Amino acid sequence: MHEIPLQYILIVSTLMFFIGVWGFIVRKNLITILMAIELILNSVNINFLAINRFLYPHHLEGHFFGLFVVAIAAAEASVAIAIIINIYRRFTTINVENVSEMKH
Amino acid sequence: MDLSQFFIMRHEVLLLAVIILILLMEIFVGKANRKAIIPVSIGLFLLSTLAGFLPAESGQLFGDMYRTNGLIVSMKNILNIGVLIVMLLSAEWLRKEENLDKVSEYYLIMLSTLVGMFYMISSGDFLMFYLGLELASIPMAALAAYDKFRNSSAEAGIKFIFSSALSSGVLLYGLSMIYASTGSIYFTEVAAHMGEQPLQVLGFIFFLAGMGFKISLVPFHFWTADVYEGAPISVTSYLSVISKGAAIFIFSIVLFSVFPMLEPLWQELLYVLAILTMTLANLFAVRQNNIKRFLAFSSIAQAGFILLGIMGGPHLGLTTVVYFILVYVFTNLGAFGVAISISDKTGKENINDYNGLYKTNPMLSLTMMLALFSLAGIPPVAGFFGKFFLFTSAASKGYYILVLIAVLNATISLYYYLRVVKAMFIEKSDHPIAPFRSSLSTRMALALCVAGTFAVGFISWIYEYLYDMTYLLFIF
Amino acid sequence: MDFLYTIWIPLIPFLLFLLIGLTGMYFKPIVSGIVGTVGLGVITLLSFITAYQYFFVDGMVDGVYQKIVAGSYTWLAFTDTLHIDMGVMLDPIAVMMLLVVSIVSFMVHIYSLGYMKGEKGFSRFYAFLSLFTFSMLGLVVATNIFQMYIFWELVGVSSFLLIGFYYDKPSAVAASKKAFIVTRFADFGFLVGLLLLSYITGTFDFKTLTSPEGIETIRGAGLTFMGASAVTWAMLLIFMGGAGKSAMFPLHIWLPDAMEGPTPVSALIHAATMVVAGVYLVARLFPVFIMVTPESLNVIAYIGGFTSLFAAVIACTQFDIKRVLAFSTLSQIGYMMLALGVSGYGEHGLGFTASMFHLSTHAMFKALLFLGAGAIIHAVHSNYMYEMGGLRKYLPITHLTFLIACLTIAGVPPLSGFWSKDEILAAAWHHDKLLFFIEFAVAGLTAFYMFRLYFSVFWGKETHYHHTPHESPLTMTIPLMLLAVASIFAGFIPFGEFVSSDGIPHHGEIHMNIAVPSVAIGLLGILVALLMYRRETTVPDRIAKALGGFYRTVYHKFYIDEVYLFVTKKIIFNLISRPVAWFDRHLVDGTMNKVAWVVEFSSYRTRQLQSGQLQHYAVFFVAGVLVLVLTFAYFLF
Amino acid sequence: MSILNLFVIVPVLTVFAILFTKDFKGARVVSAIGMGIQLLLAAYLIFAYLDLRAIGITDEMVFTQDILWFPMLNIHYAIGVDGIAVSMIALTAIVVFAGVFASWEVDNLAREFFISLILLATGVFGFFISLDLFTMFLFYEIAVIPMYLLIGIWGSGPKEYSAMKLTLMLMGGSALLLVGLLGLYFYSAPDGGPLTFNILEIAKVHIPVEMQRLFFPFLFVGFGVLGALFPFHTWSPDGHASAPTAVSMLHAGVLMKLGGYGCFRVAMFLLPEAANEMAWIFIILTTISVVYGAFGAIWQKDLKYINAYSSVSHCGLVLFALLMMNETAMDGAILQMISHGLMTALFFALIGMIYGRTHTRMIDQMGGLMKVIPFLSVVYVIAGLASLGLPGLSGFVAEMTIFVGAFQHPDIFHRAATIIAISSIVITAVYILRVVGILLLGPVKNTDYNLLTDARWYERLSTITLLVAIAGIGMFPFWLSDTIMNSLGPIVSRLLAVV
Repeated sequence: MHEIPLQYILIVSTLMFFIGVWGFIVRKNLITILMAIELILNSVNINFLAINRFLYPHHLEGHFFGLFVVAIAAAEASVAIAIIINIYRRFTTINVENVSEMKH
Repeated sequence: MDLSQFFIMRHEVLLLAVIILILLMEIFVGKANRKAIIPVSIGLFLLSTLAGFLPAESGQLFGDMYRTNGLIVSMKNILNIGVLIVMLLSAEWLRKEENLDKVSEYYLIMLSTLVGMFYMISSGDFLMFYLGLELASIPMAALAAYDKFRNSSAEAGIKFIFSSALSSGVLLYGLSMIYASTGSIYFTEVAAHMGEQPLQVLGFIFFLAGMGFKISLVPFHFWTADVYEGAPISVTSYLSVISKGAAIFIFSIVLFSVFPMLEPLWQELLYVLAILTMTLANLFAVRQNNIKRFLAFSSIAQAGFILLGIMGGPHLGLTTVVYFILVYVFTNLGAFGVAISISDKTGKENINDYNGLYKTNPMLSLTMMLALFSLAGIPPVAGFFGKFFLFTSAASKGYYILVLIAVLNATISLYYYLRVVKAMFIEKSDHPIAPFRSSLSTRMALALCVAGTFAVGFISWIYEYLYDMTYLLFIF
Repeated sequence: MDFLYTIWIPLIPFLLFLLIGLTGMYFKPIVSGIVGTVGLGVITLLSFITAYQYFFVDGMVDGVYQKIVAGSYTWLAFTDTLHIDMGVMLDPIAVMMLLVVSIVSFMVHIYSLGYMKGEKGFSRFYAFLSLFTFSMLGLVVATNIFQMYIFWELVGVSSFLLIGFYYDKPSAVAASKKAFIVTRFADFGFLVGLLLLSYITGTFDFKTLTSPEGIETIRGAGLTFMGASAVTWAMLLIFMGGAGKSAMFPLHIWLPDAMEGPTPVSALIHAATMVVAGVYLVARLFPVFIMVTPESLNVIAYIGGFTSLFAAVIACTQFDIKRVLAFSTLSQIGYMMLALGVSGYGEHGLGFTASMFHLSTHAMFKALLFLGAGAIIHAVHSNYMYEMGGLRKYLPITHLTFLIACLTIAGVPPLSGFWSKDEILAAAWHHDKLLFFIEFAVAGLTAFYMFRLYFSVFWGKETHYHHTPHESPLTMTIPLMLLAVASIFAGFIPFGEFVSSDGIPHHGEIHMNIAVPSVAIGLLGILVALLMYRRETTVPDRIAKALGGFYRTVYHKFYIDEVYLFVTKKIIFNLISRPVAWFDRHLVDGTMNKVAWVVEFSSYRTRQLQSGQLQHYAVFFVAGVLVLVLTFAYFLF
Repeated sequence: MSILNLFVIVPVLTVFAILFTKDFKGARVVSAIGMGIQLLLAAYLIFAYLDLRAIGITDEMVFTQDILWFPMLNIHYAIGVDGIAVSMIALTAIVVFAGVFASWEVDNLAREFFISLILLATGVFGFFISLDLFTMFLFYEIAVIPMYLLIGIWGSGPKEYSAMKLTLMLMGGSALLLVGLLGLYFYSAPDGGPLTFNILEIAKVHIPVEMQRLFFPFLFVGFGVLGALFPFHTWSPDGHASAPTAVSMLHAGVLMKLGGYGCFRVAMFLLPEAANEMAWIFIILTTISVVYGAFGAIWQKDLKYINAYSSVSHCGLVLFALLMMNETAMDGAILQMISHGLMTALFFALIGMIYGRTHTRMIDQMGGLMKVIPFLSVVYVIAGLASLGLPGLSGFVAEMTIFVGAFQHPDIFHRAATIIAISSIVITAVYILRVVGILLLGPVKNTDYNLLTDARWYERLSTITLLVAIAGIGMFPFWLSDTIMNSLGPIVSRLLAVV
C-alpha cells in the first residue's frame, strides 16, 4: 500500500501555517482571526503527528503533543471568545481595527 | 515512584492547595463576609511562600518531564515573593465595591497562572514547558480583561490573547521542527541531538521569537504597552514582573540546557535583539505620559538589559539574571506599588498628575524615587548592583561595544526616570494629589519593596548562593 | 659676623602689612600711619647697617665683592635641582637697591602722613605701602630667579592695588587694570623665559647661574629656534618681563595711566623703585647676558635708547605734570637700560656701573620731583600746568627743592644727575655712536621739558586760584628737603668702587670730552624753556601749530594707546572671546543639545510604530521572525 | 577597623540625624556639627598620615582595610589612602564644611537639602578612600545623582534643563567609565588568577597593549567629562549657573576633582602604555580647554558663567598637567585640584552671597560693591587674585609647579603646549580684573545697594575657612607638595617605566 510521503504532508502543514498567519494579519473579524489561529495550531499538530508517525514511530511524544495542543487550543478559544463577547458589548463591533483605543 | 516524591513538587502542590482553599471559600463564604477572603488568601499564600523556603532537594518526576533543583526553587521563591507583594498591593483595589464579587476569581486566575509558571520553570521537556506556558498565558488574558466595564481592559485582553496565541503558534511550529530533527521533546535528549542543521536552527529561531514575545523583546513586544495600559494596574504589575520574570527564567534555562550547541548563534541573535530592545524601548519610553505605559516600555528596556546578562554564560550569566530578577521584583513592584496606590485613591495614572507629589505625599514620592533610581541603576540601591553585574556578565564574553551601547541606553533611561522624579519633586502643581494614607497592606508591600531594594544589593551572599546553585542546574 | 638679621628687612614690612591690614580698621587711622612709618624707619636703619657691613666689613673677599646668601630655606621643591628657595642674597647691587628702596619708601611713608591725611582708607594705604615695600625688598634680595618672579608678581599686585587706591574713580580702576594686565602680559614672557632658562640650566639659583660654571652650562646648550639660540630666546623673554615692569616701548602704555594713583605712590612705585625692577633684573642676569648672548644686549640697548627718545619727545607736549614726570621716568629708565645694553664686562663694565648709579640717583631726584609735584597738587588741587603758575611765592620750600631736582635731572654739575648721566653717555660713546647721539639729544630734551614744567608751574602767569595755595605741612616738606640733599650729594659717591659688573672695584673718572657737550646741551634746553615759558608767551602755541600733525601725534602719545585699545577691545574681545563664547554655546553645547533633540525626535517617530492595531503588531512579529530567518539563511548559504 | 570608614559613616549618621530634626534650624545645626566632625577627622587624618610616614612606613597605601564583598566576582570593599587621597579628603572636608555654612539660610525643604548635600559628600569621600574600582564607581555614582535634585529643586534659572543636562552628561561619562572599568577587570589577571577590581592588584599586572589602547580613551574621557574636558564641558556652565550656592561650591570644588583624580589614579596608573601613547590627543584637547575656557570667560556677563568657564580653564590645566607624565607636573596637577577646589568654592560662595543681596548675577547691573559690602568684596578680590595666580595664594603654587614640571618635558611638543597653556595666566588676569573692576570698584551703581548689609557670621565663617586654606597652601606649600610628591612616586615610575 502506498503511503502519502512525509514531504506532502509537511507541505500541506506549512501551507496551513502560512495561511493561518496570513489570515491573522489580513482578516478583520475577530472570530475569523481566531479561526486563523486554529489553522496555525492545527498545522503544528499535523507536523507533530506526521513526524512522529514517519520518523520516530517507536515513541509517542508527537502524538501526545498534538493531543495537548488540541486541548489547549480549545481552552484558548474559549477564553478568547469570552473576551470577544465582552468586546462586542463594549465596542458593539468585533472588527479588529476598531479595537485600537490604545496606541503610541 | 512513591508518594513522597511528590514533595519535590512542594511549590506547585502547596499552591494548588491554596487555590483549592480559595475555591472553597468562594463557595462557602457569604456575601457579607467577602472582604474576609482577601486577608485569608494573602495569609494562605504567605504560608505557602514561607514553606517554599524550606530546604529543597533536586530531583525529577514523570520520566524527566518535571525537574527541580536549588536554582529552580530559588526562582520560584523569587516569584512567590513577587506575587505576595502584588497580592498585598492589590488588596485595596479588590476591596472596592465593584470588584468584591469577583475577588476570589482574581486570586484563582492569578495563582493558576503562577502554577503554570512554576511548571514551566520546572519543565524537563517541551510538552511540560508548553503546558506551563499556556497555563501561564491563557488565564492572564482573563486577568487583563478583568475590568469588564472598561473598554481598554477588554482591548488589553483581546490583544494579549491573540498575540499570545500567534506567538505560541510560531513557537510550536519551531518546536515541531526541533522535534523533527532530534526525535525527542525531552530537554536532555534534544540537547544531545542538537547540531547546527538548518532545520534545527530554523526551529530555534521560531522558538526564540515565541519566547521573545513573552519577554517582550523588540520587535515582538508591541502588545506589551497596550496590554499594560489597558489591564488593571495590579494586573499590569503582575504581568510586568512575575510573568516576565518566569519567562526569562525558563528562557535562560532552555538556552543553557537545550541549546548550548547553538550558543554562538544565539549570542549573535541576542546581541542584535538586546540592542534593538534597549534602544527602541527607550525611544518609546521617552515621551510617554501614562505611568503604566511608561513602566511598560521601561520594563521592555530592562528585558534588553537582561539579555546582556544571559550572554554571560550558564554560571555568571544565569546567576546575574536571576539576581537581577530578584532586584527587579522589588524595584519594579515598588514603582508599581506607588502607581497602584495613587490610582486606587485618585484614579490618576498620568505622570503629569504626579506634579508636586512630594509636597503632599512625601513617603510615596520617596519610594517611587528609590524604585526609579534602582531601575536606572543608581547606587546605593540594588538596581545598581543588578545592572553592574549584567554589564559585567556581558563584558566577560568581551562584548564591550554592546556594554557601551547598553550603558548609554541606561543613561537615556535615566532621562525618563528623572522625568518622573522631576514631576514629583520639582514641578509645581495647582491641583496636586491630595495627601492620603494608603491601606496597611499597601504600606506593608511598599515597605517590603523598599527594604528589598536596599538590602538585596548590599547582602552579597544572595548572589553567591545563586551562583553556587547554578552548578546544580545540570545535575538531576 | 653673618647677615642673618637681613631677613628681617623684607619680613618686617610683611608683618606690618598683616598687622595693619587685619587690625587697621579697629584703630584710628593715624596709628596705622605711624606704625608703618616707624617700621620703615627700622628697615632703613637696618639697610644702612647692612650696607656698611657689606661694603666696608664683610663683603669683600680677595678684592671681589661676593654674593652672600644670608639665609635661605626651601619653599617649594619641584625636582631635586629645581626648587624655589626663599632667602636673602646680598651683593653690591642688592645692597644698593636695599638702600634706595628703603630710603625712598621711608620718605614716602613720612610724606604720606601729611599728604594722605584725612583720606578715606588711610590705614589701607599704609597696609598696601607695607605690602609693596615687602615685595620690593623681597625682589631685591632674591636668591633665585623664581623668588624674584614671585616678588615680581607681588609688586605688580601692590602696584595694582595702589594705582586703584581711589577705587570709586573709574579712571583709576581702568588704569590699575591696564597696568596689571600689561605687566602681566610681560610677565608671561618672563615666566616662559625663566622656564626655558631653567630647562637649559637645571637651576633657578642666581649664584649658580652667574658663576663661571653656570655660564659654561648655558653656553653648552645647543638648542636653537628660529635662528637664535634657545638661550637668546630665554634671555629676551626674560627681558620682556623686565621691559613690561620698566615700561619699555612698546609695553610702556600703562605707566602714564598709572599716575591715577596717589602721588606718593607714583613717587615710590612708578618712579623710584618698582619701575626700575626691569633694569635690576637685567643687571642681575648681566653675566649671562654678556657672556652668552651679547646680541640680546644690543636689543636691550636699542629698546632702551628708543624708549628714552620717544618718551622725552612726548614729555615735551604733556600738560598734566604727573604725566610729564611719568614720561620723564620712561626716558630715564631708557637711559639705564641703554647703559646696561652698551656695557661690557669687568674692565669694560662702565655701562653697568653707570646704569646702577643712574638708577640710584634717579630714584632720589625723581622721588623728589614726584613728591614735589604732590605738594603742588596738594596746594592747587589740579594736575594741569595751565591751571598753575607763579607758585614760587606760595610754596617756597617746594619751589626750591623742585628746582634742585630739575637741575639734577638736567645734568647740571655738580648735582648727582650729572655724574651718572655722564658715565652713561661715556659708555654709549664707546659702544655705539648712534646710541650716543640719541642720548645726547635726549639730554637736551630732558632739560627742556623739565624746565618747561618748572617755569609753567612756578613762574609764568599767575592763575586765579580758588583759595590761596599754601605750603605743605612739615611731614611733607621734610622728605622733600632730605631728598634734595640726597640729590645734590649722591653724585659724589665713588660708585664704581662699590658696584661693578664683576664685583671688582673700578675707578670712575670724568670724561671731559663728553661732559662738556652734554652740560652744554642741557643748559641749552633750559635756556629754550626759559625763553618760552618764563613769561606767558604765544611761542609754544605757534610752534605747536607749526608742527601741526606731528605735534598732535606726539600729544596723543603716537596713538599707541589707541592701537592697544583696538587690539584688546576689537581683536581679543570681539574677535576671539565673543566667537569663542558663541562657539561654545551654539556649536559645542549645541551639539550636545542636538543629541538630545535627535533622541526626542526619533522617539516621536518611533512611537508612531505603535499604531494600536493588533494586526500591525502581528506583521512586525512575523517580519521579525522572517528577518531573523533570512539573516541566518544569508550567513548559512 | 580603619579610621577611613568614619569618612563614610559620619555623613551617613548625619543624614539619619537630620531625618530626626524638626525644622531647618535643627537640620543646619546637625549638618554643621556632622561636617565639623568630618573636618576634624580630616585634620586628624593628615597628622596620623604624616606620623605614619614619619616612622618610616613606605606602603603605597596606608590605613587600608579590605573586606571581601562579592566573593564570586572578587569584589572587595577595599579602602586606603596615600598622600594624594589624604589631601583630597582634606579639601573635601573643608569645602563641605564651608558649603554647609554657605547654605545656612536655605529654608525651602531644608532637611532634604542638607540630606542631599551630605549624601553627595558621602559619595565624594567614599570615592577618595576607595581602592577597589567597584566601590569607587559606586561612590562616584552616589556623588553624581543627588546633584540632580539639588539643582532641580533648589536651583535657579532654567534649573530643570541644567540639572537634566548635567546629570545626563555625567552619567554618559560614567557609561564610558563603566566599560573601561569592566575592561580593566577582565584583563586584571592575564595569568589566570582571580580577576580583581583592586587598583593595587591591577597595577601589578601588565594589560596587553592593544587592550590598553581600547580602554584608555573610555576611562580617560569618562573621568574627563567630570573634569570638564573640552568638548564635554558644556554641562558645567549651565549646571553651575543654575545650582544653589553650596552645590556649585561642592560641584566645582570637589566633584570635578573626582574626574582629575580618576584620570590619573585609574586611567593613567593602570594603563600606562596607552597613556603614554595617547597622551598627545588629550594634551591637545586640554590645551584647548585651558585657553578656550579662559577666552570663554572674558565675554560672559553672568558671574557664575564666568566662574564656570574659568573652572573649565583651570580644570583643563589639571588634566593637562597629568598628561605631562612627570612627578613635578603631576604634583602640580594635584595641587591645582586642591587649589582650584578651594578657590572656586570660595568664588561660588561669594557669588551666592552677593546674589542673595543684589538678586542679580549680571555684572553690568552691579557696580561699586566695595563701598557697600567691603568684607565680601575684599574676599572676592583675594579669591580673584588667587585665581590669577598671585604668589602667596594657592593658585600660584599649583600653576607654577605645573608649568615648571611640564616645561621639563624633553619633547618640544609638550613644551610648546605648555607655553600656550601659560598664556592663560594673562587671559585669566583679563577676565578676573574685568569682573573686579566692574563689579566691585567704581561708583555704586544702584542706590538701593547702599542699604545692603555686609557678611553675616556664618558667611564670614564659610569664606574665612576657605581663605585660610588658600593662603595657608599659598604661603607654606612645601609640606603639601612634598606629601603629594612622595605618593606620586609609584605612579610616575609606572608611567615612565613603559616609555
